[in-house]
Amino acid sequence: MKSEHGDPMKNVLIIGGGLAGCTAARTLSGFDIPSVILESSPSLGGKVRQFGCKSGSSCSQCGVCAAGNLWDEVERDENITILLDSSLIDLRKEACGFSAYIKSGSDFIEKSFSDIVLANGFLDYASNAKTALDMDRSESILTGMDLERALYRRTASELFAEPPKKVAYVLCFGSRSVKEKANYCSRVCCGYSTRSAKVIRHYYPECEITFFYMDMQTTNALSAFMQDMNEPGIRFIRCRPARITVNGNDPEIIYEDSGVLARETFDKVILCGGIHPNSDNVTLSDLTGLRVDENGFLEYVKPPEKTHVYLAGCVSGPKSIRETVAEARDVGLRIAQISEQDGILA
Amino acid sequence: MKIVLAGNSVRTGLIKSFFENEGFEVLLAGTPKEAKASSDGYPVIIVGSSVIPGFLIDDGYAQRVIAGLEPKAPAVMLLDRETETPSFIWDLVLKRAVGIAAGKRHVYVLARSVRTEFPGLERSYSKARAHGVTFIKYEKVSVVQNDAVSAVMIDDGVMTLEIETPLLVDCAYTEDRSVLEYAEALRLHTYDGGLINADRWFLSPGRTSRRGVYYIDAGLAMSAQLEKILLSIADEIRLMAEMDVGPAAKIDPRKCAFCYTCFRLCPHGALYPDDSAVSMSVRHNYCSGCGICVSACPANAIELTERSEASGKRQTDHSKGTVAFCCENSAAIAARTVLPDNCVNVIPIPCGGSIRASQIAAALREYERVIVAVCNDGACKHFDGNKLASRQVERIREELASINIDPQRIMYIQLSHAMPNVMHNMVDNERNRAL
Amino acid sequence: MTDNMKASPVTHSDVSLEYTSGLEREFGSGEFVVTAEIGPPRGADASHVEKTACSLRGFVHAANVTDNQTAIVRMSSIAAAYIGQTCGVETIVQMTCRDRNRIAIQSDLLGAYALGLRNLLCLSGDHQSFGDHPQSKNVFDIDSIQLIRLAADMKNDGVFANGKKGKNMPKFFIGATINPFADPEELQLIRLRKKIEAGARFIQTQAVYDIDRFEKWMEKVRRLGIHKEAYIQAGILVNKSLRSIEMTRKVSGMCIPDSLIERMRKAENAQEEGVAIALELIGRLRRIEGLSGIHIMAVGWESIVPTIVREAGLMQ
Amino acid sequence: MIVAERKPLNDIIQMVRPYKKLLIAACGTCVTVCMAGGEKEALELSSLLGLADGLEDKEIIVRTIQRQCDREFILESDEDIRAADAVISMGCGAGVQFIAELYPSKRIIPALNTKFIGVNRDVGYWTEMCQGCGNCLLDRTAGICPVSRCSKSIFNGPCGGSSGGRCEIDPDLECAWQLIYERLKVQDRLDTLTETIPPRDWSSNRDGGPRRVRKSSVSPEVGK
Repeated sequence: MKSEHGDPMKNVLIIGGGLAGCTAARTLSGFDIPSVILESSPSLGGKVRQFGCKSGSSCSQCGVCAAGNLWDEVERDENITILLDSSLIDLRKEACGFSAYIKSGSDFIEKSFSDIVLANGFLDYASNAKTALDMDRSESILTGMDLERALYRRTASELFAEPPKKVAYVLCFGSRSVKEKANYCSRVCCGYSTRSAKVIRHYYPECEITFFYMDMQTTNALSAFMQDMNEPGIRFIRCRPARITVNGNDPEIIYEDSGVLARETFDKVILCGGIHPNSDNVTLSDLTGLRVDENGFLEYVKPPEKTHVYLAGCVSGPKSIRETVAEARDVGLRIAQISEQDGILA
Repeated sequence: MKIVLAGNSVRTGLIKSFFENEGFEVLLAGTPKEAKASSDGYPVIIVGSSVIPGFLIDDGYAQRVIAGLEPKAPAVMLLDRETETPSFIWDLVLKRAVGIAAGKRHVYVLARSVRTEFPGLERSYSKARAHGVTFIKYEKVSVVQNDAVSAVMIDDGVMTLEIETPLLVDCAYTEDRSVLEYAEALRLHTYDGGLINADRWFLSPGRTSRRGVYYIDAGLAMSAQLEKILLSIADEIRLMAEMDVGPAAKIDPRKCAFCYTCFRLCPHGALYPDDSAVSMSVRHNYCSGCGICVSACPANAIELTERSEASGKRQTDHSKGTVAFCCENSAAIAARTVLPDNCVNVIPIPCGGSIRASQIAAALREYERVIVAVCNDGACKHFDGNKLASRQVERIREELASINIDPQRIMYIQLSHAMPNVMHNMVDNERNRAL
Repeated sequence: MTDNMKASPVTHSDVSLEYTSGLEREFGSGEFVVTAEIGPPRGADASHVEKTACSLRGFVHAANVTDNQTAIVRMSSIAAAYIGQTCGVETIVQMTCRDRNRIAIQSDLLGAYALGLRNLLCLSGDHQSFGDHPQSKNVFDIDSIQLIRLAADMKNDGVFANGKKGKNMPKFFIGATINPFADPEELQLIRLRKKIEAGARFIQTQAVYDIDRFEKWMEKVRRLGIHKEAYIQAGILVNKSLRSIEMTRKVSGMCIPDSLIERMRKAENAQEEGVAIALELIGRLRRIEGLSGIHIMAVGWESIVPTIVREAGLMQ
Repeated sequence: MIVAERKPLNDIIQMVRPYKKLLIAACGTCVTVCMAGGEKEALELSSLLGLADGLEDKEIIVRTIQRQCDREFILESDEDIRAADAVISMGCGAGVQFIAELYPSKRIIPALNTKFIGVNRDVGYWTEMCQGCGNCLLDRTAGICPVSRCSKSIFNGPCGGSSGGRCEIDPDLECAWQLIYERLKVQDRLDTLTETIPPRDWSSNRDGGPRRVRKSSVSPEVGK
């Protein structure tokens, strides 16, 4: 999206090369506003680039396709400079804008920017918890991200190496619990668990699927989708599993079902949930003056137009792909629309 | 710049003044027919007016109702009665519950399941709990209404409870279904039985399946939110006006036989019979360059202005045994990620629907095998492009079979960029077949 | 059998122009008129017609001779009707509009009358796609109502279709068909009236299986006074097997109650059951006011007609 | 408009086999609208012919004649027609014959089967409405033509075979007389059905021999 009223003064630093950062960068580029993306990992795309397609017999509108071409567009866009393996060391407020000290690989760069967008995404609690429970060797315990990679690598005939007969989804794993310091709902797991369940049933129609859930967060659009869920072979048990253990290769879940303690083995257990704040949120808050809320996510103190520091994506709390893209595009629009004087919305 | 406000919601006036001081000239269209007529030239904003119980929205009214109750009587707020109460209504309920509880009154919130999907909903929960609001998840509920007091019987699957209350708030909201007439008049695509802006491609509030047509449910959005959505629509309209829209259809008037096929098949309603012209005309800000009209036009009178070089010209490269017409929204991206360059000549197309039988037939003269790779059902950005493609493939297969050429030389696959290996093993087993 | 039944064989030489239709006299005398059908052979063997005609003699007042029924090529209706007449059975020529334009139709009517044939049943004719030459071009220059009018104009005004006077013009006793069960009923009754206004004097209905519906229809006919302007015969189709009654049911516009299908399905001897059903129907039809007779259609089973007539106590 | 349908591919292939240089002449009006012989179908036919075995060496070019029923449009492609060994005309029957008439020594091959004068019911679907009988009676039948839409073209229908509003020969085919009856009923003109329509004057139809229309105000007697 090229338009001619680009503003030579504007130059934006974007922390995080995931869906939010790239969308913001592309929107800014539409207004000929250059941006620099700092990506801590060696490759662009963050988590969403690894997400798999959740289309069973037909598309379940999960939103992954919104980012289909984004990565190529960013890599080909000369308005966007991508610095991989790099992070922000220090940031100083200048008369107009900021000067940032960036560690990129082994060398250090000092650059000035007019605005900053924090888009460093989230921490996947389940992946860490899996290592904590030393289950990462086991093939049959999957985190949300493992499931997404399996969906991504699937072929026309095969989703898992061997067809599972019993799959369990453990929802709110690492959310809505004071113990894991996450007293909030991660909001996306009900969506991707039910959608991926339909894909599993598409590949393996006889596979039995059980959901351990607290409250299904299905938006109205999804509730039409939920009707497909009450077919034989799909079970919903409203409880949080007491313990998940791995004996031999089959994971076992101990749970309480209407007053009775039950133990059941499954071929695959998928731990869904746990969008936790990114570890560098605290440092970013110190550098930019934004506040860390009670759950560890960042939030505005003063309106971003004043401070020229914007938030996009899960840095400010769990968001779906759709909301992340909308917010990132909104941030890009607002940076571009601000007139030069002093940040009053044009 | 002119825009059109369609629909007659009580808040149309408020929205009209918002756009007026954003510098737009606002026309009003009270009926779907007027909206259709005016949609030729100007962006249209459909204003829906779903109805939320006044008790939840109007603070003044709520205060008056609460004041009228005798002090100690509990208040009951009932959700999920017929349909699932959406999360933004939960936000209103919780704020109102806190307001009532502050007046030292016991409040029950009854629901089938707790919704936590709205931004900041957890905060409202903890606040409500702090004020002593009781949440009960029920399986069955029945209400007996007798003049001032109503008795609510709740069964949560384990035990039953009866509450007498002078204030029973049914928090159901009625959706504005009249909007669907506008959707039909303006040829919008509706999703999941009636939602017209759950469009995942444009991913911003207010957009519909057609560029230049927006939708606001003024009944739902609270003032702060409403302004935010109106703002993003205003930006969008300004942006669209000055932005060049990328590839768009161009019609050669000499060839156009005015047969309306393109008008009927265009998923975005971008073609209209401009009476001054001799042929069908294209509304550039609505056309999204999908090419469905190019394939459908029996007079071969339509082309896309400039195919962005990213999609590449058609390089005929005989060394490769296979050519793959790939939808640029799915298969072309998948091909780039998984197919090494040497085995398939990938030709990106804007949408499966733009593939023409003559292209497939011509390709068969140069290649051993032709793949048509399009999006999954329901994922097509242009709604039925993938189905149009499958019909073209079917037809060509019949023609080939009649002159005893193996119809299986044409393959039709559906995938998305996020399942690229479907492309990979399609090519593999084709390659082993070639060995 | 009354003596006038033993009609002496009528050849063209022993017939004068003044000789009128015996069938019309029977109807006029208030007899409960019984007619049947002779299906001409799919070849040129006259004896086949003679055999069928002789077997019917004395059991029916007259016999229709079908005209390429279901658009399947058979001996011409006029030739077969003449052969039948020479065997002493009064015959009814059937004329459809499918195969001949108005010139051929008029010349055939002159020929038929000259041969002594006096009864004419005018039909539209089945579409050629049903028959054994679906590729053939159809004619339909005129339709059944226009054909009735054409024959009536010849009889009453002695004119050809072009309105010009002719000499010694035929005076046929003209008949037409109607399907009491076809919809829309209002339109079908309008057409029946048009047929009678065009000149039809006797009406043969589609096969009747659903007596209650037929009685309601006859009630409407009586209210319109049609039964006073033309003699109405109820059609009776005798089925000899379950397959035959199921095939009949598929004919467009046919209405057969399920109970009858079930009876044929359960019957050990389907032929006897078929005859029993026909006799029951005839029994109830005879009591309907305004009905002047029945027309027995024993398609491909002409030999059963005598038994049915005898058992039903007809032709006494 | 005139509605036509392309002949089966094999029939066309047998006809063009003996010729090397082929011109496919599309027609830009009626047969384009009914998706039978427009430029798109011509290009498609050209690439399909190229695939057929035994036709690889053909030189096929495609031209679109705006209207094959007007001499000037045909003559615009005069060189190409002369250069070709045979012309495959994708026009309706009139187009094929007019090119043949203008180039009597050239082999002109019809690619379409012309069907009827009809209307477009849906994208890609047309139905017969008129066969040009030359003596229109639509005022008497509420705008529904029994000549072209009744299988037996009868004028005092319906025949005994109509049931459930459908024609006996094809359950998908609506009985024209049922439609006439319903529409006249809506217009409260059922009485028109009581008058018997007399036998038709078919001389204005094809039966009267090939017909000509001359507008005397502009067309002098002389010349065809």
